[in-house]
Amino acid sequence: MIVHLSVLQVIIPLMAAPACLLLRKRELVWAFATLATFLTFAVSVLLLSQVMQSGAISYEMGGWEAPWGIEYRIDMLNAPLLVLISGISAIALLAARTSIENEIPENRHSFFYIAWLLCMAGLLGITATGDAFNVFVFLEISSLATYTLIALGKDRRALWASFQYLVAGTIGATFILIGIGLMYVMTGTLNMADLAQRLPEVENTKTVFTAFAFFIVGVCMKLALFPLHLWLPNAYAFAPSIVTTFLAATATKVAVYVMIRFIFDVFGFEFSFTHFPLQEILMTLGIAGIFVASIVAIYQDNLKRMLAYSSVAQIGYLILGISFASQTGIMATLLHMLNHGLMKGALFLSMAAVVYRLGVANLSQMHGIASRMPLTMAAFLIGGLSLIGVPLTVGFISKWYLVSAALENGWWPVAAAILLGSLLSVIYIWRVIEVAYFKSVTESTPDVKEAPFSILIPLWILVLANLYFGIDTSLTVSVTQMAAADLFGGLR
Amino acid sequence: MFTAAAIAVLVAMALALVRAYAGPTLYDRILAVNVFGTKTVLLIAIVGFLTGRPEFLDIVMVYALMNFITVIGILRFFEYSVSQASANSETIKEQ
Amino acid sequence: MESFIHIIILSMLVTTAVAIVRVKDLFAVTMLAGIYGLLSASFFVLMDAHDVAFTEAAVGAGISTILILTTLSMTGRFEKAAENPKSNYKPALALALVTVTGALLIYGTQDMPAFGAADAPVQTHVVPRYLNDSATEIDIPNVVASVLASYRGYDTFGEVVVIFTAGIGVLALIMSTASKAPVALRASMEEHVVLRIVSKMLIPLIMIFGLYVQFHGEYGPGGGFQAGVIFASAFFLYAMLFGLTAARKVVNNTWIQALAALGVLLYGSVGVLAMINGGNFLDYNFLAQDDVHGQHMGILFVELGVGITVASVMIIIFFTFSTRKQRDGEPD
Amino acid sequence: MSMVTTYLSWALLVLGGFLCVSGSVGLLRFPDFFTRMHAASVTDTLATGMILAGLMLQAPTWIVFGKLVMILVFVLLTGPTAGHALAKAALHSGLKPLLPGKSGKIEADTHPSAGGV
Amino acid sequence: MEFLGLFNYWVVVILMMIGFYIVICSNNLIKKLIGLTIFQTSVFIMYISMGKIEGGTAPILAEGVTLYSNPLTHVLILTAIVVGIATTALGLAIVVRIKESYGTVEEDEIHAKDKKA
Repeated sequence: MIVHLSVLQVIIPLMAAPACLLLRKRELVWAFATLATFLTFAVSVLLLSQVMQSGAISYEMGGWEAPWGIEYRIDMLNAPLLVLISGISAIALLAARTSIENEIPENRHSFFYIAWLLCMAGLLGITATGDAFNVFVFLEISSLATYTLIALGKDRRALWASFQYLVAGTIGATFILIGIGLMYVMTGTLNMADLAQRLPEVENTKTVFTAFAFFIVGVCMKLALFPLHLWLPNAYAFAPSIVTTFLAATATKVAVYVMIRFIFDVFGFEFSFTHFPLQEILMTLGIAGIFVASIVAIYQDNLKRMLAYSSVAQIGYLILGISFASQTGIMATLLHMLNHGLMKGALFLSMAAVVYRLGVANLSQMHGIASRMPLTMAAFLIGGLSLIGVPLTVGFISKWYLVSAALENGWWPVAAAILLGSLLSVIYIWRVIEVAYFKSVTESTPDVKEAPFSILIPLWILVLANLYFGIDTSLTVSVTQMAAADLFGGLR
Repeated sequence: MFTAAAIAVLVAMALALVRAYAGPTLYDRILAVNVFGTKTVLLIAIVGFLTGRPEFLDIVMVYALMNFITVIGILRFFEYSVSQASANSETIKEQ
Repeated sequence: MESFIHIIILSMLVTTAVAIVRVKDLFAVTMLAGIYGLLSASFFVLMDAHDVAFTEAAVGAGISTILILTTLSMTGRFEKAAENPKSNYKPALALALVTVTGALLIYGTQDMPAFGAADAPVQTHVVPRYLNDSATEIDIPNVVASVLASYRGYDTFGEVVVIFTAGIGVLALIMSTASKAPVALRASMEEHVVLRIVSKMLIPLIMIFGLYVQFHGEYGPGGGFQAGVIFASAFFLYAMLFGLTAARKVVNNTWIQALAALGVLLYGSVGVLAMINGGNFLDYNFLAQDDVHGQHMGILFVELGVGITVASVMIIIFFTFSTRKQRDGEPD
Repeated sequence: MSMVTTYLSWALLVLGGFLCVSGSVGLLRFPDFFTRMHAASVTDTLATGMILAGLMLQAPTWIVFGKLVMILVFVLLTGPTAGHALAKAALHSGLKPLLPGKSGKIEADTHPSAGGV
Repeated sequence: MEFLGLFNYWVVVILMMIGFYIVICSNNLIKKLIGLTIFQTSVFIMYISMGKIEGGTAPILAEGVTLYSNPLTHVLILTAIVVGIATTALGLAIVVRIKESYGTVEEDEIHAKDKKA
């Protein structure tokens, strides 16, 4: 079975989903889904260790060799992301059973878990595949499941947010489809490795230029790059909290991964950055995204919405890392992808705990909440510190590499901008800390207990991960370093 | 000779399209859609002969089937939405 | 001659699309969209894509029209003109955006190989293998079916999961709660006696046709997806003419959901079975003693899985929408 | 294939094509729904029958012939049925045919609800 | 078919953009979804045109035929059509829920109600 690991980690959740529909009883479904997710997690960890030992793995679906059949390709770039997706999903599912009690009607629970599994399988499939069209298919699996998950939110605005996301997402996916089609018409192939070989022959054509533009715009729609981010804040704010935890930690990262894969591997460094003004575009949008979204975040009362805007800002950092077009820059982006997954996971999960007790996550109702829910708010505090980039947390590590990548290019203003962005995040995190810790309990503060252990334990697992990977950086740094070296090793 | 028939069918399709756009009543549109569907059936059958591979006529069957179902669907749901008020009272009675 | 038909159909497509922009009556828009589907399906026939035409006719002109109509009967018939003066800038802005996007695409088409060129990369790379070797490797005449079910079988697995996901989504969002049991969809078509009698005759024929499409897909256009849609459409017809209560007696909620799941599982199990027999996922060569036989078996079961899932999900979606409509009709 | 069947097939195709066009002209030019319906459905059935029969005569194999027969049967069953249902629904909804009015001129016997349909 | 050249693609681009325009511009959610369908269908038309080969026939192997159109684009679009209908169905389900909880399916009215809340 060891040779099948790369496909197993996608088909376990894919097949578990219909099996869940047969089980029907929601407790059973939850147990089964969690089991399947943990199994997937184990598989992806094994896969990562295998890739670290013996290099990239290629798996031919149906036994048909690459350009004719569909190929799965696991290398240093996507293996850690697979671990992140399945890991966050497994941890979040542990908390899901409690968290959705108050947010989703009981008779929808089974469907919720099935959609969750499908969403995870879709994300894993996008990450693992080496075929351009297969990306589109799995993108749609995860998107459809995501629309469902968001629309299950309690507030009616969740429906509207989900619809907006559906329209934006479908336009994005169709743009990606156009991009793939134009690539296909010039090369005659859909396999990424084969595309990478055949695209240079035609890279001076207008068609490939257009293909690239459409593909990138489509992906940017999915990853909510400023100014295409308009769907994201509402979607994250009104989705069930546990769904936001999962999506914020994984979905946009997968889109960033697709972007990196196509910019560096498929189209190649030279095309992307010399034939196409990608560097300027990405840098401008990245920095604009960081500032605009951070400033908007400061004025939010709904904390889920605030964190959603913070996510848009963090996407700005990721894109900024890509725009450096250097090995360190990419490494910083990859590192920040993983780290941001961990910290946003922790932050949103603590919000899920707050929502579980309070029903909402509005700052105006959280005066002195830290005395009522000390463990939850402590977790939020650590997550927030990590978001700011305080030493000993994961946030510090990725910001550090980001700044040093900027300095490596000699871009002082950009480095300053990154630090200024962090300052803005200090402001919005501090607002919460101030209200939760330093304001005395008022009458408007609901009388609540600490969150139940079924949420606290997963939450603290994530918090500890934040601290652990902030102190012992050997694993994450070495993996991302190797991935970045791979990307630039294949430099043409 | 297939060509002549194909052109005739195409002209008929174009005219039906105009009627479907112009209306004025919904029933005119439904009628136009129905005519359009039947003409498409003919067109595809003729094209099969024109291109020299007439063995794939199964598609024509699907066109005819879907045409029928669509017309019924439109009638069904249009009648429903027109008489929704009375429908409401009836549903209550049935309960 | 073909190019003449080609141009006429393209211009009719444009006309229809423009008409859709201009018409405000949503019922009319839906019908025009149905015409658009039929036209594009005819276009696909001209482009030799019989399988695609089959699917587009069934989906674009059939299923999606019916679903939109069902929704329309709940949400109202006319599109309102925006009253808010603020949104008046919208058309201009949209037009600008669309023009830019379109201009970029037109710019991009300039270096594309000419339409129908035989030496285009699309025709010379990857595809020759399918056309030349599938006869020996898979041995079924319909190359589309062999690429769909075997060479790119994994994409098709994804496709089945997509449709399953849509079913789950619809169920999760608008499944009526058990306490509000479905009331009879007002059997408004009672007065259409002729219609009911003719349809009663047709329904079994449609089902047989569905089965034919399912199992003939390896030799001609057709296959699991198309068969599933046709099969489901027979149920649509029944439910529309004889009311939901009658149709519910035929289709049990639990069973139809189980079938939807089983179709996906069947597809997956074929892949897993190949894995157990020592091959890769979905490697049908490992299903039987000799390769070609294994491929035949694999494709048969895989297409069956597609057919079952598609038919049951379509039925689930339609029934869920219709049941919701009744609930919607109730004064809450 | 003998000359007779070929000529017959051509004749059928041309006649069918003519009926197609004339029916559609009627659909476009006639004054109200019911006359349009008359023009469309009558020629529809006949034209379809003729063109399909014309094709049948040229069918290369029996399978193609059989499929054409089945299509013809299907269209003959569904076409008039749909037309009948449509006319009935239109009449029920209050749409009234144009009839010679008292003044001797043809005028629409408008029903209050007909305008809104 | 020479003179068709790129003309075919230009028409397809126009179709796509009409669909795209409907999506962005219309206020009614159902019309938005119909626009999405048209947008997607036009992309399908683009794909299928790419696979067409001059003088070729359907990729269903038969004796005496040597030139077939590209089957791969057909396979891709089959999958994409399924994705399209899945999206439409889910979108409609959300629209139904929006109608139930907002009482409207017009974008500006929904915005207005959200602002009030």
